[in-house]
Amino acid sequence: MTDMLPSVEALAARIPDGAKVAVPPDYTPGANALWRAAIRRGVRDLHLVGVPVFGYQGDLLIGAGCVNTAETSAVTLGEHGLAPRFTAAVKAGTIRTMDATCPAVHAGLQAAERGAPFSTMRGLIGSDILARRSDWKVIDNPFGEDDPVVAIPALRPDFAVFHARKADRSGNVWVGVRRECMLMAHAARDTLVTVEKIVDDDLIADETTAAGTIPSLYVTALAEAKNGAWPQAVPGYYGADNDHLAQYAELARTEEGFQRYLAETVLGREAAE
Amino acid sequence: MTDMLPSVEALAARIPDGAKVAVPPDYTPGANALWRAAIRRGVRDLHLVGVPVFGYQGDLLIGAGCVNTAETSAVTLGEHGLAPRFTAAVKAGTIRTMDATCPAVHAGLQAAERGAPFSTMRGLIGSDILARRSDWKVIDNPFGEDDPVVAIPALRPDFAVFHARKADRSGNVWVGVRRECMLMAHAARDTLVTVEKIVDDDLIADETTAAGTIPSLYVTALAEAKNGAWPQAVPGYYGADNDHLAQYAELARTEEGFQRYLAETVLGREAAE
Amino acid sequence: MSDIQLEEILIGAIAGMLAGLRHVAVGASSPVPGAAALLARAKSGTVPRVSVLGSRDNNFFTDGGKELFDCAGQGRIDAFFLSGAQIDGRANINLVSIGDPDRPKARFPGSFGSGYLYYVVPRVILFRLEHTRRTLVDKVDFVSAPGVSEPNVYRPGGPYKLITDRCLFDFDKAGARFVLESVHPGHTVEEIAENTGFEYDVPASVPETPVPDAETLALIRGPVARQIAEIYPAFAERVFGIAQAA
Amino acid sequence: MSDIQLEEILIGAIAGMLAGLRHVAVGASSPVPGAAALLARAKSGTVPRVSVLGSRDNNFFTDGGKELFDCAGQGRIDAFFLSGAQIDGRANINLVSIGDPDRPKARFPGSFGSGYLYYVVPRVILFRLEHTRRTLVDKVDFVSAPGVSEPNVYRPGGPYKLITDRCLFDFDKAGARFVLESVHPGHTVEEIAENTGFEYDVPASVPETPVPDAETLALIRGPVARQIAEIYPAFAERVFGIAQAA
Repeated sequence: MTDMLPSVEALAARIPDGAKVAVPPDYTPGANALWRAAIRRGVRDLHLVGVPVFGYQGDLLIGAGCVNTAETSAVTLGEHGLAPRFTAAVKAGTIRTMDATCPAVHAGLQAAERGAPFSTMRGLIGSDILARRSDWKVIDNPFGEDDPVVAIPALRPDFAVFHARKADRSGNVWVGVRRECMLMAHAARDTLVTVEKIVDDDLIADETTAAGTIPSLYVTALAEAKNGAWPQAVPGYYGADNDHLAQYAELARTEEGFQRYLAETVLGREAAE
Repeated sequence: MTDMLPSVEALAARIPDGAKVAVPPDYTPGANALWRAAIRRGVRDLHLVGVPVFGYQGDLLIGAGCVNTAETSAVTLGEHGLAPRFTAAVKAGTIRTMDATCPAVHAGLQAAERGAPFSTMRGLIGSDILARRSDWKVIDNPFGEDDPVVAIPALRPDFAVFHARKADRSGNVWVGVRRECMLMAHAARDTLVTVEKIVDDDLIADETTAAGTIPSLYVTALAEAKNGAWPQAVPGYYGADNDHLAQYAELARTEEGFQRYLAETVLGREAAE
Repeated sequence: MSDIQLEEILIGAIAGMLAGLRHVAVGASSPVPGAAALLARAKSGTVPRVSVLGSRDNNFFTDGGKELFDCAGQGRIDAFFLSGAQIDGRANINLVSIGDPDRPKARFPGSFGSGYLYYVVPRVILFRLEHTRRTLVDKVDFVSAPGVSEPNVYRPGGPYKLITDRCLFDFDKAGARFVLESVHPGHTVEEIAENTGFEYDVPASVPETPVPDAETLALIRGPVARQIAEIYPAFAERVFGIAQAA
Repeated sequence: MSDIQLEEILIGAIAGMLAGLRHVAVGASSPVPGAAALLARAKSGTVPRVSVLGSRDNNFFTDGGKELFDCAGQGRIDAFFLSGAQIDGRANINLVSIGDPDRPKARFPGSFGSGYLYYVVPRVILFRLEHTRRTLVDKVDFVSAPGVSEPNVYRPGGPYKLITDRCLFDFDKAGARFVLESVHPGHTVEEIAENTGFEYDVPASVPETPVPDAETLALIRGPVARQIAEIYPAFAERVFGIAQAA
């Protein structure tokens, strides 16, 4: 059922302009090789959903002009500081932000996962996050008395896109405790995944691996991409390339620096991927 | 944090009369040794919640007079047919039934897991399940127009009780893909678990096992109970004792037969457990 | 063809209802629907995925008991099977009780997932092997799930066919009525009328339910029988003579 | 005692706020609160569980990114730490932007989980190492989460203390105001007034924030420093002189 594709270029070709795409935070491997391919292809007008935040991969896409909306609880490069292209784009008014708070993103995805019209959640009332989200509503808790509660509508991305450690030949993808990837895959219409390696074992047949595996039913297309999360970490395979990320954070502080980074690291990298 | 108890009797002593207890369906191992101990202790007035249904363990408890409410989507002995003590008790009016449908049970537990006041779900409208559940409400979907949707309040059991394959010495419990046990443990105030064996490895330290592990934070107390799910199956350890279950289904068709079963299998089994 | 068994006819007929679908799920205790789904997969490759609850080889879920329902809610399940202790002429199903539910004359296991799946799965196939006035009634005593809903109720799914040991009904959603589609070999239109407690439409000409051709029969008795034996050993032994593993 | 560093005073003071709790969670990029939680655990055994996001050794969650928030919603987290680019006198926090949020003068990462955790965690400790009129303001430009809520709003949690590089404030929930609790060694009550942009209460006598005793200091510089180095190697090197692993 899962399309096994030969390259990240082939995967990137699946993402049309204007798609609503869910991506993981930087502590979960991002599909950076795929995103570099998408930038080379020139994808435009993405609506990025951070689950519940995003970092390097989103900042890169914003800097490259691929994003029109950032729906997320935060954008951060972690120890490397503020996400410079996101910050610049917000200040320049060139992207729309839909600020959230982490559990609201999960609540929306869980409503989509369940096929429910919305989730309810505590918190948020009296915040400017809520005041600026006209797509969220305050309703009365029918089980309480004078008890307002926030309703978060189902958040169904067109695509969930992430990198994982391994998949089998049927397209089952092991994510271990990085369970936000499973939630994203359940909630999204389509899921595109890159993996460090494709293994011969059936990941579902053994319950020990099955417990951390997204069944291929939810995985639309998949490609092997060794070092596919670089410069982010893939636990058990490689650590984050912190020197590179620090260099990114420095260069991306200016448009010129970012363009140099883009030319060297993304546009000039095609042969390597 | 988890209390490591020496016996199922010590675990059973934690369950007070009148407790609301969530139990798994028969395809997930039930804590039958613990329930036999609870029956010997004479626990009364339990409110049993089937997640989303229950079978042998609940029928046994109902027959032994320990249950006043059955909140569940079904009660079945599977290939061994109707649950005879449940059926008899409902016909005699000696227990209260709160009939549900499977995803409504999950929806209520997920609301409790999330700390949300309620979940919404499709379906149910026009059914007698809904008509008879005054604790559920139909509300307007604020994101639709003339779009009724069912609100299921958070279902927070006092206890989640089940059997699992292994735990480590910190009280982390491996349930593999039997993820309903994790949902129950997150949703319940306290969780009591029996396991086939306690292992020396740290189940959280290795991500492969962590992916199927309930952290000890959610596990109030635990005891090793070899064959603790008997006569139900524990995958990887033993199959269901189908001869015994068939005999149960036959004997439990009458009150006299059930009392004989109880005397032989439950009250007379103390020394063995 | 006299050696063809009723179960084989039903398996063949149901498999035909599943052609072209992407994902068919089958509940526990459903050997004939399970075999039909496996046959549909074996025949055409057009049903790439079959989920059989209780199966080891045909159950890929990894998110606990809720995943089947979530999956259906996401629109990823195209067909499912339901039954009823009673089924009425508007396709209401009753899996709960006869008489007053608080002091019932008969009590059944319960509604399981029907109060949700009947609403959201596009093709729900009703399956009832006892076709009598006791089971197919004018009005069910308890509605586990209604056959039709008011226009404002979210209802992408619902009843598609009703198959019994005597015949096959189509369900006319607009009219909220069953229509006799075919009669199994050895049964008659008159016999159906005598044994059905609800009103339904009868076209001028009612064909016989087709029996599986030789190739299909070979599939049913070969790979499908072997696969279903993993899940339903007693059924496989009775119908196909496959000895149960010790 | 001149060799005691500010971070060590803060770690000691915060650890005192955590005594007797069952479970303290610490967000990413919070080395001082993380060390304080580890110290509280090391000191007394009264905080049996510390969850540090981003840690390998002190993060036991197995249900994905949502589990921290679910856990808090279940009432299983007793204390958490939040900060703010701006914090105002009613304990409103701003993690988003300065000026019009659509064309801001400054933009920060975002609210993270504050729009939920500030409401449901009983003891939220506000932590801000830059104590100036720029950060501690009369009114925040953007409310990521309010310090207090209307009486009908579900709010079991909220602000407990505010600790800065100059002093410690207590938060008076009823009055919705901060109260100066202690001033760190080397700082003065007058200096706090000069550098704070919001109004707050000052008791007749304001003590000095206690510095850790020798035993506590040994714990901070020994096991706590070693544990925090796993998560925050750069911090551990700068403050405790622990060399980073190659």
